[in-house]
Amino acid sequence: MNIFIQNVRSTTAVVLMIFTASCAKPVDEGAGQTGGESIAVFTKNQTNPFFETVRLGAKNAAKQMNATVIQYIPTVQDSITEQLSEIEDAIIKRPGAVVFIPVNSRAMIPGIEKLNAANIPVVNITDRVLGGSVISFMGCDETNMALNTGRFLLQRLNGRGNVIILEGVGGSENSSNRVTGYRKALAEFPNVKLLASQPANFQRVQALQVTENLLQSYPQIDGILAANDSMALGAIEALDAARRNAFVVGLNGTKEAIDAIKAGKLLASGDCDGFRHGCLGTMAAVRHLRNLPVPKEFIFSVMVIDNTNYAGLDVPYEERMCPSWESVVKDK
Amino acid sequence: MKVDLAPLIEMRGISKAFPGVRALDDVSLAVSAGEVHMLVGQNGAGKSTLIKVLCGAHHPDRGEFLIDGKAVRIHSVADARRLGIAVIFQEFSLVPFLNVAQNIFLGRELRDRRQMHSEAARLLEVLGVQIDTHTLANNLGVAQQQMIEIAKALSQDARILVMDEPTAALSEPEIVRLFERIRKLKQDGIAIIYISHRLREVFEIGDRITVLRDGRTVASLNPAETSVNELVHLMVGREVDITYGRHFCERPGKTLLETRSLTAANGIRDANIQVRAGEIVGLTGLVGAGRTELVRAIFGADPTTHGEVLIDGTLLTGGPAHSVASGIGLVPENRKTEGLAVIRSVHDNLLVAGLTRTFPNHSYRFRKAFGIVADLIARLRIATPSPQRLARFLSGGNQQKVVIGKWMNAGSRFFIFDEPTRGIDVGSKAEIFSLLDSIVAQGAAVLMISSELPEIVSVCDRAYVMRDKAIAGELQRSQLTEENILRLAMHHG
Amino acid sequence: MARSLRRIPGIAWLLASLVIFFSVFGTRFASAPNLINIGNQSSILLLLALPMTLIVMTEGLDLSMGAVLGLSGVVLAMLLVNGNALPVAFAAALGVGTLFGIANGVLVVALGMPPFVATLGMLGVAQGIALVLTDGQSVAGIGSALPGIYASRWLGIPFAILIAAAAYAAFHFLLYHTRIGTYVFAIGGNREALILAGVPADRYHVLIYAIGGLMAGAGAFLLTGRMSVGHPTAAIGMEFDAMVAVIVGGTKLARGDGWLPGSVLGVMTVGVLKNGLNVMAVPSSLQIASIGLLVIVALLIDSFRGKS
Amino acid sequence: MSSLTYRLLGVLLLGAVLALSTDAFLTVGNLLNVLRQASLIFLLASGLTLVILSAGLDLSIGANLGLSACMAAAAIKSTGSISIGIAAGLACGMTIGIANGLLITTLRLPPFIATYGMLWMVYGINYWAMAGNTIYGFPESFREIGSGYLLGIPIPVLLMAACLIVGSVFTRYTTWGHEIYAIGANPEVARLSGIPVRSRLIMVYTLSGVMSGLAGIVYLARLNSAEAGIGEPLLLPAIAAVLIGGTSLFGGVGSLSGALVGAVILTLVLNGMNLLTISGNWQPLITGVILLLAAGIDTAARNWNESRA
Repeated sequence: MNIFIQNVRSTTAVVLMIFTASCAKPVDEGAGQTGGESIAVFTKNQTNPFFETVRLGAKNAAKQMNATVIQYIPTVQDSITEQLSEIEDAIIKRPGAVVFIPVNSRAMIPGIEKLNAANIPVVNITDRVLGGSVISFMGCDETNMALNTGRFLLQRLNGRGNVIILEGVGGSENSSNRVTGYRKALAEFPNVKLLASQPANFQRVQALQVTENLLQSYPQIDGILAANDSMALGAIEALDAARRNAFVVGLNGTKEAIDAIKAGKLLASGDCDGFRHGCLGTMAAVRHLRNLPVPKEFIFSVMVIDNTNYAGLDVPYEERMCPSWESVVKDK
Repeated sequence: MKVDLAPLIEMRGISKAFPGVRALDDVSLAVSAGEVHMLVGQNGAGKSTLIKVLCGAHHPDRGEFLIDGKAVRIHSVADARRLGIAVIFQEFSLVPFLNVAQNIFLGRELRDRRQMHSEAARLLEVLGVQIDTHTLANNLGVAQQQMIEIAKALSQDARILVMDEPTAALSEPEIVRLFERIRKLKQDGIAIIYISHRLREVFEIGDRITVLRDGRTVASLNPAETSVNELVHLMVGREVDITYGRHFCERPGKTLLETRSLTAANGIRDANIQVRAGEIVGLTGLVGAGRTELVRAIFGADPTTHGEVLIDGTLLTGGPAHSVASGIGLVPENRKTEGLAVIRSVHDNLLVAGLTRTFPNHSYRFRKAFGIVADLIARLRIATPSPQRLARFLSGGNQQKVVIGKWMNAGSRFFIFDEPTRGIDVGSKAEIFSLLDSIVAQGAAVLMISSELPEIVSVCDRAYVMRDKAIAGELQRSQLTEENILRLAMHHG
Repeated sequence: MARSLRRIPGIAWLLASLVIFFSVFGTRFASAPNLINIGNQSSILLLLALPMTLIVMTEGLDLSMGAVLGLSGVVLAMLLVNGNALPVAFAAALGVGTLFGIANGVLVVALGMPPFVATLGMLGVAQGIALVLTDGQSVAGIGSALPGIYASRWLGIPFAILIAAAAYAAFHFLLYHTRIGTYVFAIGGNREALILAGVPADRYHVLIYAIGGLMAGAGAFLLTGRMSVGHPTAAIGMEFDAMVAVIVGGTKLARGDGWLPGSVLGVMTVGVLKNGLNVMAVPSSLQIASIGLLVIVALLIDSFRGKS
Repeated sequence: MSSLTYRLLGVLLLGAVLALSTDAFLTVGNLLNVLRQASLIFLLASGLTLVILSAGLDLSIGANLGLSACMAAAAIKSTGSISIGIAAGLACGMTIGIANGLLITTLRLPPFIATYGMLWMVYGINYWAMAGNTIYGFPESFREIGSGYLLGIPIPVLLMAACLIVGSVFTRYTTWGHEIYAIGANPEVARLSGIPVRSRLIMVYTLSGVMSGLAGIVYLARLNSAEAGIGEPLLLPAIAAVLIGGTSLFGGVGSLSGALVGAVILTLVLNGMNLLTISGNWQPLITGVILLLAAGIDTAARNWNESRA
């Protein structure tokens, strides 16, 4: 995978794009007409691979339905102020519709309201915005995702042993939902002891260090429940270095996680598939513009990826294709 | 006219101690209206402290102030001002990015700006300087800044005016004008306390002289009844020969420095000078004539646009690094900002210029370093408790010696001294000059800038006089008199 | 001021050429609503950049502004949630900000700590308190009063822009028409002189940092209104943007050599760049790179002008 | 009492508190663990120390670490050769360092701005190059650099020790080191004393870049993966480590051992908070207070010396 070369090309393309932007693309007012709709896709950052899969899904869906996507990503990751500004800037460009992942489910309400005021339809995916009006929310129940994944690990422990939880950024909705899910799972297994629940901010290096430290204070750790895959993989590095063993689970089902599962290092990763979020979200947006029905709310099925079922997902995202709308949306 | 009323201001039994030092010990001073009272003494004698106490910047431990015979309390600069005490400080107290008017009225801003500017303009008029009051202090020359300082003090309509080395940065004509102004102030009944290292001035405008030594008043004399030698004796506490008599260099050696029509970005035009081994060559002229600029160009500190500098026959290129490597040493005027790093130790400062020469293979060997430093401290008689002492705690004279030592260690053969005795007391001056003497005696050469013509005349073998950033002329030993220098330095017609 | 004329170009040319470039190549960049966007988005940064200019002029800097803004915002929101009146909550926010400003000032002026260290430490303190108070959660339910005010307009001009304009006017007057301003130049340019002029320089020096904190509190008012929640880390990093705006604006870190209008240009340039690149839908990664480029180019222009 | 002694006392104090509050702390395993965690920060901080000694600043070290790690990763992946990967990482760090040096000396930009601009540019490049991807999975022999042991001591710790020794020798026992101190204390004096200031500054920023590159490689080896954003969280800790270590931002005063002490203190805080399971929300507060204490002690000590002089 020689990313560098490949991107030199893609970027020269982008640069050219900037300078040819002068011949401004036809202003696409969206609704009614079929084809050429422009969809603005908002994601949280460019560091977390999950959002890259969302963006790829969106691109893929748009290609299928011959619409165009414009990606909006804060330059400072998860920056509230920047995402607000980007909404304002997007409104100027008047995209046909917006596919939106909020960096913060409350602070982004004014943003959604701005979009409403500008009559730009919004499909809210992945994390729910707790206000404003959207044509559809398509995400997954993160608590549920964590619950199932946690359950899976605890069953492997035969309901007994010591575990630790690696939390994400203190107070972020994702983190708290996922941790809640894990704790629910633990509640079902009274004989499993929760030794510690420490934040590692969704970051690999911090997960590594936190795990190293906890390994020092607890001679026996049987399971590690990480609130995302990066942290899970960090924890695994710590275990390897300390020559210790424990079951580790993460969340998001990233490519790297799947490889780790294949290699037998990671026990499982709970997933509701960012790629599908991107696909379906974009499809919903386009369908809405084409006056096709769109569910007010759609919750993706959660899948716990382990060494028995990763096969289907083990393809590079570049090669994956969006599932057809019907194939997914019917089974709800 | 001599005035003999009750003193306008009187300081009685002032004592001030800083941790470790007794700066002032029972000092008394009385100045009557219309009197110019000269305050002399070596650096560290307590002059500046006395001033700081008088203007309220320091609080005395003991002692009292009387004005018009009435006891007054001076607890803050504001108090002093209210009592009509104004000070012209030695180190400039101008703010670079405020304009002339704002600087003159700093701390006493007037409501109406226009009035502030017209006031300022009037004050400058009186001093006979034409400066637009809207110019930023940043764009003023040293002499102009000094004039602003004076205007600042006068603007306070003070009854007591303190001048700390007011002429340090001025050239002859400006000094003349300042003295006229001072005589005028005397007639207005202002009491003036005047600090100076220039004994000539002491006798020229002094009505009374008080000598401080080690924080004590050692004498208060009438100029008519004393002599330069007596004064110096009182100041130093030992006999010092202030004519710096040196056996001048009969037959100089080969040419060490030569500039060929040197022209530089800093304004120097077509300068040709030569300095030969064994010579002390003076470089003088009015302030702003371009003396410092010339030596900076020679040293490569400022880029040259045309012409060349040869040291010992080899062409200089590549800035200070190359100059130092080929044996030039620059002892700059601004010791504390260009001469030595005040936050570093004497040890480090002495070695900094000679590092690569002392340790050719780049490995710093402490034993060798200690040896060299100890030797330099001894040879130069640098007064410091330890080589590790930070340079900023040394007296001006000793700091100057450190700078000189730095170049000795760097193996310099051609020394440039820019105002080597600026702000240095008489005792140390003599020492500095004997150092110069021993330097040239060992076959090196010296180019010395000085505004104090007596120094040039009594120390130098030859002298170049500058005017308008160019060499105005050269004076041989035989022609070297203050009159000749001034004739070349001044504008004709 | 003759010198401001000399100074204008560097950043102004850059701003002008960016505006021209985007107007030509970016669809609807030059539209009124978009220009209003830029104003809106720049207003909070300007509130920080103005006091930062004064602080930089005194050869200091304040790295804690962003964190303090965050903390003030959290306090503001919490008080509103607990049903306090807006004026009360706002006063408290200003109070918190000013308190930290004074703390910075005391550390720097009285204890003589390097500003970078002192304010970096205070950054940690402010951010820490904000996180502990909120457990990192955003503080919601502040009611509609504050967001309402933020959304309000006067003669079609949004509240934030009006505040920013008022703030600039106030600072311009403060710096160029009052003693305090004169003393700001003096503290950076020649502290000794100021003291010998009988002015309590330390008090004014602390005051300058206090003003910095105060403005962080004011910024919290706008930011909270904009987000309609308080958030502990929402403003982290803003202090760096403010520093950059000030320095590319032509204020030097030495000798009290400052120029207030330059800071406005600096803020606007950053705003125009980010907005324009968004309007042109330039990928985020290239936006990041171009911000870096902007900073360096802006200073290069000046340094070349300086040489000539 | 030198400023370093205060800090060592601080470390002991912190250690004592932790040792009393949890018996998990005072174990060889944990102490080595603390050192290994400190190593990453120290590698960054050591280069930065040189820069700050010369009265400069390098805000690009974090971004530099990120790009260098990704470069090394990409190189290893595409060539399969570890040595090429390491070379690529170091070269990348070095290039960025040189670029900083040139911006600051030749173009005379203030270090704060030049390196801040560089920070953004490096991030930008890294983000489009990585396009949200992660490069992971490296040969065991490479990962040894991060997670391996030699004579029972973690290899990163050995690396740290090596850098400390080499660096201290460089700063104390070579003329270059003394020249850097001289430049930091007063650049004009240094220039007028014939020190080639420009080339020394370029050297300093280059070294800082190389150290960031090295840190990037160690990071890569430890985490067995590289993403674009990894350097971001490391900048402020590195700066804090240098400052807590007593190196003065005004230049000319400080030492590498100080940076080590600083890094260890920061790591101890994190370690202790995990051992005592204190919420991570307290971390910035604690770090900030420690920084202020360290600086406070120095200024207090300095003022005291002044008054005695």
